[in-house]
Amino acid sequence: MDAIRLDLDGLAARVSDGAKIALPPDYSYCAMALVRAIIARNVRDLHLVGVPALGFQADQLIGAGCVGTVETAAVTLGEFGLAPRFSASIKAAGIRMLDATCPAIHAGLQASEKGVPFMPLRGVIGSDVEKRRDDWVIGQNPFAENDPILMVKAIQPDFAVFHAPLADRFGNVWVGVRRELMLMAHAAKSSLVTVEKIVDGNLLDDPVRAAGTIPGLYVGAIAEAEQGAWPLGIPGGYDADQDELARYVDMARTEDGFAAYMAGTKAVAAE
Amino acid sequence: MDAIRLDLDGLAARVSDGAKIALPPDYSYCAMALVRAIIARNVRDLHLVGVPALGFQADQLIGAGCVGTVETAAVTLGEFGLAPRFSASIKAAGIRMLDATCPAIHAGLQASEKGVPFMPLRGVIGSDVEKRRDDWVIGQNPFAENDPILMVKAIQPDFAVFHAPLADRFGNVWVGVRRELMLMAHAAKSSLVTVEKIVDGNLLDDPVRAAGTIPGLYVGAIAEAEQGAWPLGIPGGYDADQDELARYVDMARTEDGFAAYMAGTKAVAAE
Amino acid sequence: MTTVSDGVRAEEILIASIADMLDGLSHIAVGASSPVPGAAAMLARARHPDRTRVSVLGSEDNNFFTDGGKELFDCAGQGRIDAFFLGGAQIDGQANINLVSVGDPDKPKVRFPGSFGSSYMYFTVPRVILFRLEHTPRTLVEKVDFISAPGTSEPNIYRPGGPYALITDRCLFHFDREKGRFSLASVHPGHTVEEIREQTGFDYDEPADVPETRLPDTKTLETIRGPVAAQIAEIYPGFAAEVFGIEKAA
Amino acid sequence: MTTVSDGVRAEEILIASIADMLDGLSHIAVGASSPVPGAAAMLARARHPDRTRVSVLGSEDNNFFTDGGKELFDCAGQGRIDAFFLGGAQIDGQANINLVSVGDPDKPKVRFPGSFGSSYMYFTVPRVILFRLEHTPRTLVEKVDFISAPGTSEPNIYRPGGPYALITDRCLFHFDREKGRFSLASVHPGHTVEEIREQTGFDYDEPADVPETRLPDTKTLETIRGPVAAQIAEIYPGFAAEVFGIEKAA
Repeated sequence: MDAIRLDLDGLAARVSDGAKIALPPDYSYCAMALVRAIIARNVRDLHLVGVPALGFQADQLIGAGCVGTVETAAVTLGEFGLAPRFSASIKAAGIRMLDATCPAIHAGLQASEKGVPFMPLRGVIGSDVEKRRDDWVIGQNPFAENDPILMVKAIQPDFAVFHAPLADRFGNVWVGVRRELMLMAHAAKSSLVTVEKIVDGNLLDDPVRAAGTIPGLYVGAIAEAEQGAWPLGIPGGYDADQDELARYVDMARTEDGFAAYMAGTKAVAAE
Repeated sequence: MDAIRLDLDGLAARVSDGAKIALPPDYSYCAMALVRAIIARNVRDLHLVGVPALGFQADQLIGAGCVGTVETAAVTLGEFGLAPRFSASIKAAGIRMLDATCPAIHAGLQASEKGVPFMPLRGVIGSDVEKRRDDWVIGQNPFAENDPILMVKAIQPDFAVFHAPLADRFGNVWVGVRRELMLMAHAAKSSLVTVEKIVDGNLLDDPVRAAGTIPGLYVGAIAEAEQGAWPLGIPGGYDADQDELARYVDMARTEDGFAAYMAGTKAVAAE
Repeated sequence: MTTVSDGVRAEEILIASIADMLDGLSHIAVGASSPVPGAAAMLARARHPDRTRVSVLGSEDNNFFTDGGKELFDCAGQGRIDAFFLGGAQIDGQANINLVSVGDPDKPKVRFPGSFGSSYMYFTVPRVILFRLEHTPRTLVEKVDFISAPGTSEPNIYRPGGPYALITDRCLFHFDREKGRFSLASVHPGHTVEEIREQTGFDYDEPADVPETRLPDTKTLETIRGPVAAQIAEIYPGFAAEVFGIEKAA
Repeated sequence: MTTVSDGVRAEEILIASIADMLDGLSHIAVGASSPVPGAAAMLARARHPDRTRVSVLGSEDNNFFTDGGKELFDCAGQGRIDAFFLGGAQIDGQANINLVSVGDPDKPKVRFPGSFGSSYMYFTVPRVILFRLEHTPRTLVEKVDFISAPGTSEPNIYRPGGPYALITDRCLFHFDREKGRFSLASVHPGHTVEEIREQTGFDYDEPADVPETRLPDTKTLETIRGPVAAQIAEIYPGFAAEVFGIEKAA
């Protein structure tokens, strides 16, 4: 079955107000171009799920006022330090923050992947991360006496939103060892994916390539977006644009600077 | 770190009486040559875990008297029909049978993979499969009222035992889309793996190859065994030897015939 | 099975009848050793190539899973599989199925391979079609000796899936989940309502008028004998050779 | 940090001290942005190349995971990771760590990135070494404002892992899990016991004689400056350039 192929705006149009979207961390495959298209549509009240951490994508979505809730193990710009629009928004209590820990995010997605309402997870008990989550429960290991264990509620995103190096016309998407993207795709109701290149053959026909490929079954729509992760890089592809990222971090220190940056990037993208 | 490289007998020597070993189904990558080496050592009281079903490997191990317990969703020789030594043994109540269902086996292994004592699973409730398993519990979904759900106890094999097309000298093993082998390797305390060929480079250096590769961390020891799945085949490699499989099924109808078959195969292997 | 009427084979009637029950679904999964359901799924796909996916376990051309043995079951748990097929050494009037053993399970008279994924798929896949080519009182029993998967569950049990129909070499039953009973829906050409009653070990509902199972129309027959036969030959070469007289392509 | 004595840099003392705590372990995992612990892990591996594995998140040469972001945590849950490193914007005397915020978490004065995997790794990895280069009463506090991961747990809580030591730019503390307290183990060259007491916001045990942290021996220094520096340059080029004056290979 052929995939639904759209352009960036077409993909972005699928994300309605209030949608829960899962995003990968900066060192994975981030659909930055799609994030800019979502911002351009003035979407509101998104629930971001960091798998397991968030970076530039989240900072820009938050700065643009698109976000209502952030559920993640961390928001960081890595060597560029704290995420400025996230930090400002938290201090102003402008977003609802659901602090998590990496394996709890993975566990919540695995629960949805398996079609079960929760997933047990060791650790976490007694932390403020656990105490402040109304949607987690401390249960009992039924196979032992007096052995409390965390039950993480299933996380089912409306959309997994990510970038990848390669897709084929059937919507099969190659992600290689970045299997968190496959977990996101399995767990989400649907996936919106940008790729560097859409090829004509079937990626699943090559048994070596197939092992790192998400079947089109899970993919709602794809768009070709060359350099779609820019200014981030993609592992095994191009490097991050350090100057551009530094320029963002510098300008995003203020709300006005952030707006100017985004307007400029929009202008560049429209050229 | 270099892998521990042994010959078939060396690998087989690691499997001691009473060990719990996970085995893949016939259509995956089965270490038939290693199974023959285990049989030759007269190992006793093995606990076989079919991931999720068993075939020729189990029938031969059972016929040779190596098996105490069989935990699996099925034992079948596919188009060759019922497994003769398994059937005979069951009728004689010669083995302890733990009937399961495919996703419960996967769930039990996933629990060990995650280091949690159990995994929830939908379905199964009300079946005799569930009623006859003392090691499963029906619990409650903590996020709903009156929503019973099966809790499958973690399955931690002592060894995952399987074959694969390729390993490197670091013990990284390529299994492609046969990810149940990776799940087995993650869940087991250690993996004993035979491969068609051990190459010198590092399989993880190729990002396409890496996506289907089990890291050496999980692999206790490897042995090169060309045609190591024979008389079964390996997907993408050689086909099953239909004549040999038919010969087995025919001879294994009786205990004497089975013994004669195994003695002959041993003689062939020793040549 | 052989030609039953107008040059139509019994298998072709079954394939067409099953395909009608799969019409327009998004994703149909087929287990191992199921050539007739497999062909029916392919016929359904041929009718809606832009809407219907088929995955066949054990097929190279029709299996797109890349996350190991668990993916089929995860996929069902996610609600991404609309139809699946199950058989049974025994099937009873409450649609309980037995894939394990006859007699005391601890010392059975006959032991079958085992329950496979039935105990789970029967709960999670909305449209499970039971398929059994031996329709006798020995296979369609009043009460199965071992419940691999129950036909119905208490109302508090999470169960988006369950039995939808039972098709045999003699007839088609529908299953009413509310009543927990089969009802005779149609009798295949060459068989009779009386024969069905005699050859069925369980009680079932029977309307005053039971239609004959429809013969496939010309277009359907062309599709079955053309693209479907070619596709099925990849997975079940023996079946394709016997029924359609074609060989698997090299 | 600069040269402290005999041409040995402070970082080298830290690397050697940490490596001593990792000696002979099977698998040491290092999180992102941890050049000193990363180098220490590589030194430990250089000493036992046939026994010690190192995985460094974000490294291409030292990361063998192939099951996505969850594998590190699954691996820890399986008991396959022996040592890990955690930091903290705040660390308190019970070894609670705070990676989230200062002040009321709902309206914090300062917000940090978040807890990452700490809430889990602290429970599952037997030897967690806390690493904090700013040793002041602002960072080593009596009570953290937010517990990302608690230093100790009730006896009924499953916890094979936990804090083992805390190393700072001034000293090394050991952690006693029974008592739930740190004790001063050694003071780095150029620092004093009195200074430590003054700069530490929490109470801790202090033996009558506190030794000076040992300088790395010649062989250790050679290993650090040779193979370890070259390996660390792949992951932390800035650090390698600054401390060892070497550039990442192209």
